[in-house]
Amino acid sequence: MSNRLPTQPGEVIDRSKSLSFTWNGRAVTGFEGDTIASALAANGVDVFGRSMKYHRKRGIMTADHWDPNLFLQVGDEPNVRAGSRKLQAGMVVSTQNVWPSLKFDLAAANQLLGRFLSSGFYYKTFMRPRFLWPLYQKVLRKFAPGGEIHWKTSKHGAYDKRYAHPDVLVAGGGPAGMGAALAAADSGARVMLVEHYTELGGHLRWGDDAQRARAAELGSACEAHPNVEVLVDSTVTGRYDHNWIAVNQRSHPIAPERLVKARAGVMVVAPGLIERPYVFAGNDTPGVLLAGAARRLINLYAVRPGEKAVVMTANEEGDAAVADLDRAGVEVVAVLDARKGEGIVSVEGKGRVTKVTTTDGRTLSADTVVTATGWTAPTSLLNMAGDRPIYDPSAARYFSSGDLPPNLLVAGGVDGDGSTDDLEAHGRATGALAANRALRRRHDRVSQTARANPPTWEKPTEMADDRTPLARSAHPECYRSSTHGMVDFSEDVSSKDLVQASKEGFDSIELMKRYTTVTMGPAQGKLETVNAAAVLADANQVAMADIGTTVWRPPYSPISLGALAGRIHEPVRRSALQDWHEAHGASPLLAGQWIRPDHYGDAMAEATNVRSNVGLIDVTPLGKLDLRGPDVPKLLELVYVNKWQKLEVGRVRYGTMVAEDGVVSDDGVTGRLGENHWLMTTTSSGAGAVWEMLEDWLQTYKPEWDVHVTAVTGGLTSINVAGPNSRTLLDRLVEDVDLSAEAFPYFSVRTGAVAGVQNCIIWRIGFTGELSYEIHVPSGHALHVWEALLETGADLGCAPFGVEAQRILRLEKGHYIVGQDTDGLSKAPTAGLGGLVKLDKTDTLGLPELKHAYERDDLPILVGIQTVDGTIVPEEAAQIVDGDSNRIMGRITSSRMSPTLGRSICLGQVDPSLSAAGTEITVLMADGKRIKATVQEHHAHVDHEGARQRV
Amino acid sequence: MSEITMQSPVDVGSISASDGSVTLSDAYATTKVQVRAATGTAAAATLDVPYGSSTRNVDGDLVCGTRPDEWTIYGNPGRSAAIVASVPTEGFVTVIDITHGRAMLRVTGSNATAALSKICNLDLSDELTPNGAVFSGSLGSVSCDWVRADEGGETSFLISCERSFGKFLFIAVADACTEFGLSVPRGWELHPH
Amino acid sequence: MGNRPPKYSAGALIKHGLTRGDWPRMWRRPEMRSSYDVVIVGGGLHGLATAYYLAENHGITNVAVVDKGYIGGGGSGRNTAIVRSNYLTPEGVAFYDRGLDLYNSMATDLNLNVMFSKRGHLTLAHTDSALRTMHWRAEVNKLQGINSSVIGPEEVKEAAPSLDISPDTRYPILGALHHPPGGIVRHDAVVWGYARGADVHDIHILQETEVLDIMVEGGSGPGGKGAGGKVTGVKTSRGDISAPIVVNCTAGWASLISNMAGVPLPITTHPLQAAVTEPCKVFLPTVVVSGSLHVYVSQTDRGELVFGASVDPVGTYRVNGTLEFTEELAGHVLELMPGISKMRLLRQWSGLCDMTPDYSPVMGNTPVEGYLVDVGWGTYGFKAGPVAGETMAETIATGRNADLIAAFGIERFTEGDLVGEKGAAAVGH
Amino acid sequence: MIVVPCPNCGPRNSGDLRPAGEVVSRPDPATCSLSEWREYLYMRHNPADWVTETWYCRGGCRRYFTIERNTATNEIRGQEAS
Repeated sequence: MSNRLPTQPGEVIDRSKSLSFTWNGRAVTGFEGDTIASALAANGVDVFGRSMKYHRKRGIMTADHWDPNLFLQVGDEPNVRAGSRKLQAGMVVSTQNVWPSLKFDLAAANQLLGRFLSSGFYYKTFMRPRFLWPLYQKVLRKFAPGGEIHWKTSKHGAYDKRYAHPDVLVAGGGPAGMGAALAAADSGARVMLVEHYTELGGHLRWGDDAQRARAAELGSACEAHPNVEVLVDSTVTGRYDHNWIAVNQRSHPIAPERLVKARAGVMVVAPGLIERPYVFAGNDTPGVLLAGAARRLINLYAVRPGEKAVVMTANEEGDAAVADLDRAGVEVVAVLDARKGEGIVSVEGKGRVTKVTTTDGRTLSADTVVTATGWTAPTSLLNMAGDRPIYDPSAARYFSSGDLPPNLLVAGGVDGDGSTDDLEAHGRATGALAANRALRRRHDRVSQTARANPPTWEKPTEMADDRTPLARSAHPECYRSSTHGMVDFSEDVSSKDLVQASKEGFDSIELMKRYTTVTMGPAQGKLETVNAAAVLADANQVAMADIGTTVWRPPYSPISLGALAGRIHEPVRRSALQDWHEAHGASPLLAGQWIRPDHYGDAMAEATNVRSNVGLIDVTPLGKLDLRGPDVPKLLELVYVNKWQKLEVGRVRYGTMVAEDGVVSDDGVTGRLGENHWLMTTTSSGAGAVWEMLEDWLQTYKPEWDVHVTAVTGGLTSINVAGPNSRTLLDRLVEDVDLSAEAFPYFSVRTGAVAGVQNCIIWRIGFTGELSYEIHVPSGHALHVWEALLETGADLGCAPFGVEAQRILRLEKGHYIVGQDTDGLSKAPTAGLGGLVKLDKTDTLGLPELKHAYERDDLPILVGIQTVDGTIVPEEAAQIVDGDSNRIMGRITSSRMSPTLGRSICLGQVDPSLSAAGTEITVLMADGKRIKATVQEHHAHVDHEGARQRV
Repeated sequence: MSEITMQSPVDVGSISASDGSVTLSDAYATTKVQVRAATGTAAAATLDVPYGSSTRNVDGDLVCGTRPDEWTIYGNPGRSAAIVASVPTEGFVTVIDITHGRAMLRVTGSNATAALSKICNLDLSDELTPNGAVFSGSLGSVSCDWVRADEGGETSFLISCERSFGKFLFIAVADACTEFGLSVPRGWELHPH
Repeated sequence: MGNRPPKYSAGALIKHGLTRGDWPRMWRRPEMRSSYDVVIVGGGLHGLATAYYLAENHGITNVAVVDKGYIGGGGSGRNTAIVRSNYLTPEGVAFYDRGLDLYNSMATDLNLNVMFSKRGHLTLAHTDSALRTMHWRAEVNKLQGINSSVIGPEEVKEAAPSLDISPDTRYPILGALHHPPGGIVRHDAVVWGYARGADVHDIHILQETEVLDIMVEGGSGPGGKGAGGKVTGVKTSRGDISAPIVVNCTAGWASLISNMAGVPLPITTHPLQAAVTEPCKVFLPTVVVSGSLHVYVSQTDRGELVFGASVDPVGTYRVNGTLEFTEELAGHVLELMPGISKMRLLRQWSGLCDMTPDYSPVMGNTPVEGYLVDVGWGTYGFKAGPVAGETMAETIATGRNADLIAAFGIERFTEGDLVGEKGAAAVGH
Repeated sequence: MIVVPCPNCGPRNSGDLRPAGEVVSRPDPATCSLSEWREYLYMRHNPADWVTETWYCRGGCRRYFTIERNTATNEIRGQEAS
């Protein structure tokens, strides 16, 4: 049967556009402008779902965004608010939380058990036998409420974000909000007006002709104003410190949801009021709905909510509902005026209300019950700024304490009551004040911002807050009837549960919330908080004002993970040669932010080629810092453990850094290119931190030092040319630099042209343990040099090698890697830096810790390790233990099969008692086997005296 | 052996929205010279632009006050030597050609500000960021140096970042521009999967 | 003496259901005495557990637990309820493993179902260095008899099918440390269980009682406080209490309380944020943690996803949370599970963490006689609550730091060595 | 995302900067005792009140500077109330 009424004056549906969709598999139609719920109600649907715990049938209650009974699955989207989501053609809509079907739901059996399932019951049982608990739990998990998330097929999707910088952001597009927006905009402020629903107007939308007319006028004025940006179907989900404001913009053309991040000068909070349900036996029976719901259904969607209605009213909204019902042809069986102490005791009915019992003892037959018992002020955005609302018994609702930061102002219903004109006037006064504060702030901001020109306009003088507050109309305190009923509809928590919880000791609102889960459902207390507080006050025999409320946290209404993530920006850094690597079969390795070639097919072969011929590796990610100035040596002495004053021009030196706590933090080679010009290299991951650390010491500790630090990591593409043939190769391409061993010895640096590219920095070092040169090429020409090297070196066996081959080579050579062979607690002695560290300096980072460390004999020592059986490669992180015991004596930090030696090689940290060369140690393999290994004399497994690299 | 050319990290030239409301072009070849000089030095005196603003000098180069005691001079390709030579180096002054080290994009058009405001938290409105404004700020999670340098009366931003971030920066900016009708070249999508 | 409430059981439930009788209070609101043998500052999990074990294991019952608000209102009620014992250092492993034992038997010990869900704990590795750390932890764990091992992407997929294990993602899943005994617990219930257990022994739980000062005499610092001094009691918002022993169990507020005794701490207070989604039908069977993405996630029996991250970079006592937390969280969660972008964030909240330089607590006696600390719990205080209570009770009863907490003494920051948990830092949950 | 007033750039989102923590004075590493050093390394006042702290303007002018922030309210001295 159809509940669609003839055309209503304020209806928002377009009867010329009918939309077909499906409801639990059944084809149905609605009109454009319908919400999913109004379309279904028009089609005669009473029951939309089942409740969470007792699986009671549930129907329309508030017919708006907060309706706890209207959570539906739409396609692959769970928990869709059918009370506010606009209907679209082709929607596949279904009930949630029923099994096997809406009509026949097995779990409804829980209703019979109700009396045993009082809240918190699960804390009191299933303790033994212990082995059964996991089984109980499986069952519990089956009953989890909510819709289905289609994680197998859904994709992240085109969510989006943007920033905004409004002077005034108005939360709420009702009369007060629109008034505030217009007044602020007229004062010259840039305004963002955010309305939760799809049209401006607030409660005027379902009001009388005059109200709707005024809403339309104000609405078009806002749309037309050049200083106002209107966002409808959008919600201010959060207010964070310093007025950082989150707006969830739904149904944006390019995204299902878009997060707008606004730094607002002032926010005007004008959310209006949310109508509150009344607590009585059977108050969750389909057919029981709020006055606002009845009015919205009739006036906006032309849907008749029922046939015979009993109305309980304590305010104008209820009175207006009576008139609307009457006009819609609903028989109003009785009007119970709460202001005269009349009311509802209980309601009966299974799938729909059938009987109503009233306080004066009457039993009425009706299919619909409408209640208008008061309001909840959604003060969430104020709570987020630290405001704790205060209860006013005469008005029967909470109000702001007024303790708000100056960049937050309240307008409209949250502040008090009044006619449309009163609300608009209050909004306008608030908007003008907001604009004044915001423009003063903008003036400051412009004056303080380096990139901005000085403001060309006068800073407005501060305006006093002389707004006349809205009156607070008297309202009876109606929360609960003489019977017990539902308080939290989405959590299935009744007033009886709350009373019991209080008696059990959960007698503060926060404890009660945690124990009973009241207000923890999707409405987050918008409907339940005040009733819960009232029931608790009643149970504790205290005044409601002494109860307080739970703290409202963001978001104001739930926001999708997609919108919060938006477009995901996770930068990847690429060297100038990465395209070449990828074109030549490099397998990618993500190392920190960099993407690098791990190998080009066969790392072992690449390593062998370096030892026998010559190889090229792209080491651009090495941090590179250009240091200039007379005081660079002082800086280096401060941040490195070793000495630098005497390093000559043309020489390079290896250095290690420790932090102030003495822990090894970074290392690298630094060269002196000129009297006052140095190039420092750092680890790839440490580059940024080292740069900031140098700036810190220069700026805050030694501002008198003349040093300029410039990061040049990406500007210089670093190519390591390694292998016995490297000199021969470079001889063919390097101009005006004598590469002979005498002229260009180990640990030296020269500047010259390579393959015709000027200003290349070449230094001779040996991370791989081979004769090798590191060339730093201006990146725009890097590809040219790289290809030239390969071409020219073809006959010398020149081939690229990747990170893995380099790891093998450096391990053969015994070079440790900070962060792999050392860890978060490794002090200098552990790394075996004995010779390097100079303790006779007056100032170097971590000096007292360094001294302390070298006085000790109990620190672990990094040593070279070889297994007795060379075919076994211990896993990195394999533990070194004390014989057959489980006592940990150290661990393997690096291990590889060495192509050069044809056996496995390792570095490891061991207890000092095991650090002597030749000591036999026990390594516990991942498979549990214990194998023997021997501590080596040197870290280097190959050529420890460096003959190969010094040629 | 290949020619010695400037290889840009962003080799897609210039792309525009169908309605021309936003154009994104590679400006890597721009000469970029960084000067560090304490106040009181001759260099500081000649450059003479405060942090936050920029000016065209007689040679037509764009001189920017990039940071306190730090300037960046942008010139046409190949002007490096000339620009470096033009800076007096008495006192403690550092002059570095950072041309190779900085990827650079130009974003121009009536929707340039709106597009960039999707991925940059700074207020890019005319009042806070007037033509000539110089500043640093993150764009799509990449730290950038910016100049607002309008062209032919059209809003335009010159944006540079560390070279290795160049490709990602382009991808992020292009993605932000799609809302305004720019279509992203294949292989340059932000969310391929 | 003693308050003997009826035992909880299915039988009792049915009886109450039929008689519609009321359950008695789980804990009472006693009158404050003017002196106690022990005053525990902080009515959270650690404070209440300490009180419970003082009575249960050592017969010390003249004890007050004072809290400025309601019990469990701090970190105990704001954490993400994950328990595990797969730590990096031997001292860490031994300590947290005892903690896991206590959780295993807690429901029966406390006669309250804390809903321990032993669903396994995955710590994902996205880089080879992370994977190396996982191996390191696994090896140390094995030697300590902890069930923990490194598994590959395919096994990860089996354990949590909604994870994207394709290799071409920005943070590919190379493997994970799998810890089957790990899981989640109903955190509030643990607090209530210990409160009820302490109340049974007539221990006084004094809510809405704020400690304003700690009285110390003979100390070297100003006002006779500090090293060498001796505790005589506390001043509270409800009057003075004399007591020879005062224990600081105030987590994020630890510094403020400790300064009252003149004992500086190596602690900075940072918020740790968490968030929960609307419920959906259960699809995530295990706890998933990603260190490099600073995210951990599990799905409650009610179907909500519970998220956490690492602590905020900016130290503050504000607990109103930040937007960027939810943005980064969502971005990272969707990196791991691209299919759930349509789930909605329902609520975010924040708790205060007392961070130490070595990601390990500060426990036991201090330079002020009678003033003990159980602080520095950072982001792992929940899983440690029971064992911290047990060991602190032992320390109070015997006067010397319990063996299990020997490595966690405050003196390590002045002379000794820091604990090595930092090696496995990142997200410590 | 609070607003941090950079003396060079002007007001900026905290995310553009790096908080470097409470200001502590560094003892002379050549002469101080280990325990003095450890106090500098580890001990912090950590008040729920005004604290002088260092920030690094990473995304802007790359300068270190100090501000006074109230850790109980996140108010910053000299900046309009939050």
